[in-house]
Amino acid sequence: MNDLLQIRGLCTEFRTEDGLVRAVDGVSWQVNPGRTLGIVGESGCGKSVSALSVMGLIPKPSGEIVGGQVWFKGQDLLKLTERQIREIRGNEIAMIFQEPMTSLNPVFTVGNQIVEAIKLHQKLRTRDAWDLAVESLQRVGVPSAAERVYAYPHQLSGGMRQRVMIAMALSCHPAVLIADEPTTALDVTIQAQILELLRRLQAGERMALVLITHDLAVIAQIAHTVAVMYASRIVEYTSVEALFDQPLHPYTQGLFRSLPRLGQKKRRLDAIGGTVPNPLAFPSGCKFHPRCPLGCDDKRCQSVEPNLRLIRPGHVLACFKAAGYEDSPPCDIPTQAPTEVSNG
Amino acid sequence: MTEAALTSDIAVGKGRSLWADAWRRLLSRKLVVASLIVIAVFVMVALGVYAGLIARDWSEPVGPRYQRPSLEHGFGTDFLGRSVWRKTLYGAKISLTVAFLASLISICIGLPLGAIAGYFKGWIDELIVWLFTTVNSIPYIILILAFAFVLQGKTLFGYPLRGISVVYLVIGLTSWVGLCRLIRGEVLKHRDRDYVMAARAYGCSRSRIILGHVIPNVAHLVIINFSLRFVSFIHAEVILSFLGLGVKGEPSWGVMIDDARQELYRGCWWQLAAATLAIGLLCLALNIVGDALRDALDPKLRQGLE
Amino acid sequence: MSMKNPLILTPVFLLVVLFAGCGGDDQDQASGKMVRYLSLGAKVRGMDPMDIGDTTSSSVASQIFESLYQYHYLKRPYELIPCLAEDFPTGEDQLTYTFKLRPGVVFADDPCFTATQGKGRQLVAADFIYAWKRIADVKNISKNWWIFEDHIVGLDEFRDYTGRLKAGENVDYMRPVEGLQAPDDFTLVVTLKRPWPQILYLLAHLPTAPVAREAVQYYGKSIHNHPVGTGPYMLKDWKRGNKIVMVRNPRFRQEFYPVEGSPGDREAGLLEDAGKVLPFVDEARWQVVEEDQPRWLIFMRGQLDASGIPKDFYNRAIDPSRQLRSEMKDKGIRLQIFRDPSTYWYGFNMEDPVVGTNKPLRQAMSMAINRPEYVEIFTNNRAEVAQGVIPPLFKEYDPEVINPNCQYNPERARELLKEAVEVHGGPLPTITISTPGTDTLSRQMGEYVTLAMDNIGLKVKIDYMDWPSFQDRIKTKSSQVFQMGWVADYPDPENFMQLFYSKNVSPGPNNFNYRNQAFDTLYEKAKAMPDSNERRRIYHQMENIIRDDCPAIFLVHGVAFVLHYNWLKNYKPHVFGYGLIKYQRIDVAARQKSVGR
Amino acid sequence: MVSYIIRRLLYAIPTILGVLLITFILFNLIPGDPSYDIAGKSASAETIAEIRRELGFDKPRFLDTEALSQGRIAAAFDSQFFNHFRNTLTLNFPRSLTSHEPIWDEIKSRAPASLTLAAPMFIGLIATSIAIALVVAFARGSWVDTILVFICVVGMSIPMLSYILFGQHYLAYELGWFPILGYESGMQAFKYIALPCLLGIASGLGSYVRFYRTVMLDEMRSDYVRTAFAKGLSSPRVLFKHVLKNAMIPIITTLVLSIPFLFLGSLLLERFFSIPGMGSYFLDAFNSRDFPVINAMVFTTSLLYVLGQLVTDICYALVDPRISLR
Repeated sequence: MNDLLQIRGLCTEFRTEDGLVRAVDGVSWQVNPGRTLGIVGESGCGKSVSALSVMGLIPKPSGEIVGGQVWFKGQDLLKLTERQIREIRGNEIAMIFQEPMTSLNPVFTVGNQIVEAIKLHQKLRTRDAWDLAVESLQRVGVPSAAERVYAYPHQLSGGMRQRVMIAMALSCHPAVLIADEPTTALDVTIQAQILELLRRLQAGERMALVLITHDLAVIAQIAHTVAVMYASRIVEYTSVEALFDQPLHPYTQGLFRSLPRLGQKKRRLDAIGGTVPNPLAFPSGCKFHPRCPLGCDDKRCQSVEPNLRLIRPGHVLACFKAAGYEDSPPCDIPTQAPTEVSNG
Repeated sequence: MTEAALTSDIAVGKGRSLWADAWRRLLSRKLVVASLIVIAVFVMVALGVYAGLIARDWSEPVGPRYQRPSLEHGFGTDFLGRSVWRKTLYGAKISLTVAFLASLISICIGLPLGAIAGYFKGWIDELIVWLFTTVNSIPYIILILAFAFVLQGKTLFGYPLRGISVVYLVIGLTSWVGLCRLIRGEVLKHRDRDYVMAARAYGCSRSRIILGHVIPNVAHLVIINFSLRFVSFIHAEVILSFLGLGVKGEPSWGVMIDDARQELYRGCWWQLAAATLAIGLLCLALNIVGDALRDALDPKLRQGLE
Repeated sequence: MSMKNPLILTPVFLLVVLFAGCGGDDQDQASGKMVRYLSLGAKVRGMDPMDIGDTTSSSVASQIFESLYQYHYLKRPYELIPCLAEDFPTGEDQLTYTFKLRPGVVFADDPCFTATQGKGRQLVAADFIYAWKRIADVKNISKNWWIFEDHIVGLDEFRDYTGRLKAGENVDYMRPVEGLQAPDDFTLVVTLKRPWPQILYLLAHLPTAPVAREAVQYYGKSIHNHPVGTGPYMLKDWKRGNKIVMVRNPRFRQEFYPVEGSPGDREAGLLEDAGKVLPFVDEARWQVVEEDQPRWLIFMRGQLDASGIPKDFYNRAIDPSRQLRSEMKDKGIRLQIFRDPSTYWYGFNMEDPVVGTNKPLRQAMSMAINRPEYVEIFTNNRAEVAQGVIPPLFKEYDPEVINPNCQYNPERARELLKEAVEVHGGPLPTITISTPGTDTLSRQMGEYVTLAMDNIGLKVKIDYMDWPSFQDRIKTKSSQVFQMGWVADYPDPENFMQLFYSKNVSPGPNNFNYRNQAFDTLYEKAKAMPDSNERRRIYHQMENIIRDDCPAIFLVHGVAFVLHYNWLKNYKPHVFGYGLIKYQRIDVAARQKSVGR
Repeated sequence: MVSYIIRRLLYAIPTILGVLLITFILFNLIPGDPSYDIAGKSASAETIAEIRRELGFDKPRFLDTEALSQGRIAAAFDSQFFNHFRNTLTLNFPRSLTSHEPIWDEIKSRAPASLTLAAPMFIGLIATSIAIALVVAFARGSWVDTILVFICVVGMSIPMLSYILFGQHYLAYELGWFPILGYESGMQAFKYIALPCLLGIASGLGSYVRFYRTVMLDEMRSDYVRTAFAKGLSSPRVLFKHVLKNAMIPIITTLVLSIPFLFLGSLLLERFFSIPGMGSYFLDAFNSRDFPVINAMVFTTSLLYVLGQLVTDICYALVDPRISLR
């Protein structure tokens, strides 16, 4: 296990009033320094839960990780004690969230909140910690950071707040940053700025980045590899080029079709038919089959769930209909990435 | 992040209405169903008393005075040899009537005032806010006593006020403030939402917007408020009875506790136990249902994770 | 800014620490000081005799103020003896009374006596005249004008004069009143308009106590907080709603414990202190306790010397044979049972078109109530069934008489009810009974009466009212049936008979609005007569008229049970007198042994 | 800050005028003439008339139209309504009808006793319930939570009277841990208020814990809590620093709202433990229709309430940076 962060066969379940929900079902992915993994999928497909499972932030007692491993720097995070995992959380693996409006505590100054994170993981005097906080704010491009440290979250704009979140996450120079829909709640122009910022910081620090989004455009801008999730599982996992070049899974194809493209004259965009399945009653077989444009009448699709197979180098897929699927070996992580394009 | 958010996502995903969904979720919890059954039983008893089917003969002595609970006398007998069990059943009528009518009065005042204040803003709002701030600054108990004294022996539309009618009028007339404040705040939030804008844009009258659009959207707050306030109304009846301003001539739980206060030293505990048990059971059930309702209906808790 | 975990819990710990080690008694170990501990069940409104109309205030203020006469502490039937007067009055006819004052009586020291640097001056006859004029003064809104009304020559005119004064004008207390003269400092001559045999009883009444003009002028409107009297005690501390402390008046005149008493008093140890100088107790402390439970608990802990028995603690104290339970006896508690000069009834408003004209109805209602059961439920047998209005305590009470209307007889009542329907000329409407009080006991009594009337087939409705509303209802003659009681002010049945005299109808004390020519004639005749067998006969005639006419459902006469610890010596309950602490003595050693203080 | 306070004070003026209006209307509607009670059992008509004159009942209710038509403006306003306003606003309360004691003096002498009881009770109640609510919120969903919530609801269902009767009998009398009743001012007071205080806390705990638990749970669902955990903070730290400070905002707003509860609670406690406070004074006054006292009590408590609200607003602004003091 030489990878920085690798999760294998992760299963996370939630007990609800309506029954047991398996939010993450046998998900595996990995990410290495300087690399960006994009996880893409519709709402409720389990992409955030897989990230939260890594952080050990699944709400207890209703949520529980029932299987799998999370390997980080050679140790399984799931086997650590709460105290040990706190050492890693925020220090070596940091996370930022979707809602910059509410993710900061409204009653403390932003400086206070950054300093809290710094002092938690580094033995620093308060004064130095504050200096560091100002520095990290400067690093994420907050203008007049020396004054802004004393501001309360409500005094900042959305973009600024997300920058503060990023500064807070990066203040301890983590090895992995998990960004859960970091730009969804922002204006398009701000979105671009934030993505650019993330890319710059990642490249500068050789940090591993896990970016969770439902937006393929964001993926295109920043990710190296992409995992497509549907209904608690990964259905396709490959490099960004391969995916954009030739998406293989009908769901991924559907996602691309629903994307507006420049210069393309089309009367209307295609939406994927049907709705996201209810996790309490997933369809049998391939969970996508009721919405699949290729073959909802196929007996096998209806009864057997396809597992991930290495359909070609660096490209894993779970779909019976894909050419060559039958002959490919089972594989959950694309071991060999065919091309490495630098994100210069 | 939370289980509630998660499941609500799931449920909404199934495309049910808020109310149907809430109802279904209530029924899916055993404890809540048990509580609903308890409440239903209390309501049935109260209706039975009204219909003259249950505890009609509560005032007849059934045996010697101060009999301990036994197979023969159930919860024992009181100082006139009347059955404590029948009195307890009869008490359900008083307590539920008081709580229900008091809630109704407080909703009738609080909901329209709150909605109007929140929707119109301006001087109407100022006036209503002034009214409820003023009422609110007089300590509740003083207000309740003053109202009870004022109403005692008066007539309303030719109907003489005494006993139970005073109790629910007093509680209703003094407890609308909280609801009014809550509704006003919520309506203030709603009045600038898109759907109200839209209604305004295609020319709905203001009364139609308030009645047809805003109020249905805040109605769940009334239900939650009602279920949680019910308990305090029952308690208010107990306190009024202690202060001699409560129900007279009919047994209520407050009256029974008032009786028991003095009987305890005879070793006569069963009247207190019966009334406290009845209150406790109903309160517990209402609390559970109230909490569940809030979880199910309050959109504040339904903000999703993703 | 942030709250830390331990910080939140600090107040809780603080409370616990502060409370730890508390408990037990703080009462001073009383360096041999003899302290009498009493409780107050209601609020003491004030200690200005003129303004005192309630028993609670009387029981406290009577330790400070004295009147011309007082009741003999031990003798029964109750008997008057001189107090501030030297002897009984002299006078040739029944219209003029000459009182000689006891010499050497001084007011207690008080800063109001500015001329003598706070040293109390001698009591003179003019002080009585001044005090009584204060009662007459309309501006003072005295509750006690009924005592003197239409009795003393010239005093009613004085009252009219004060009523004519405009706001801001001062009442001239030097204005002479013909019937109140003080030929010298120690002689008081009172002239009456007509004979008034009860006068001496009323001159034993607290409101007629003399008041120092210096005090009234010095304290002005706060006089009710600063009682300056001639009695054995002085006010030391008074925290309203909390406690009252009185100490011995060092300048109290010489008074001695009675040397003779009623039969049995010597055996009861009540004459051990015969002839000794009064008072014994150095300090009297009243603790305000409004609820039954705490009062009972502090008595049981020995923090009160004596106590009544709250209704619901009765079974804990008294066994079924009306004896004190042995565990109570073991604690050194003793029981005294005595009769109250009280009668309780449901009165009919005789001006009401339904009940006023329907004697069978009134009789039926009277017979519907099972009085022995009523006595048992509501008083634990601490009352006697009434046959009429005069309580057994009075010598005018006739134990031979059995009033058929007061016997429980539901069959007869049902028959009478049929008659009543005929008299009424149709089915009877629901009868409304007004009850003064919204408390538990009133409600329970209401439930009982409803049940009893239901039993004979009569529908009644109880109208629970607070006391002011009830008064309003009664005084405006707008009630139908009302629940009431009367406690005599002095041992003369005239006090009860006036309640049925036609000239006293509401808003006077005749709340029945009862009018009977024969009764009135007898009343007027008896009113002017001194006590005699002849008068007693007339009273019997009057009572028979009332029994027959049934203007009220007579229920019960009170019987009081009082408990006291054996360290409280010379304790003999008295139903008319109030200033009794001076006779009582505490065996401090015995108390200390018993409760450790 | 100063201008903020002044502005808040100005807001209070219409409220106070409203209280005056409501009290006047209420007391003019209350049936039963106190004159009869004051006059005693054998009152004469002129005594009643004198009492009514002293109470000002003989004056016109709102406006002396006769005087107005004659052009005597000052006399025209000599009515029950305007006298009520003038006297109350200037705290120029008359004397009590029953005790003839100046009301203001009596309020001043009784307020310390009430405060001595209510203040520790209130602080203790708030502190204890916040502490328990934090524990419950921390253990949410576990059996500890379930049991504590159940106990809270049971505790809420038991009437206060039962707590008092039980506490006084067993803790004070049987076990002798506390004095049965009484009150002394000064440090001695602590000994006497201990038991009523504890009983007040015990009886109020259920509803408070339940409420605070809800507040805390609402807060724990917030995004910033997730952020705090993601930083690697421990649960207690998140609870005590982040959640608590945010929860203080709704808690502070309810503090003033619960003062009426305190008043009610003290009413019974003062009565049973013979504490000479405002509650027992008020109850006495109500039972004897002592209008001047009731009026003065309503007005002063409302005044205190308005002041309390002002303090709340300031605290609110101190805790929540989103509210500006300007």
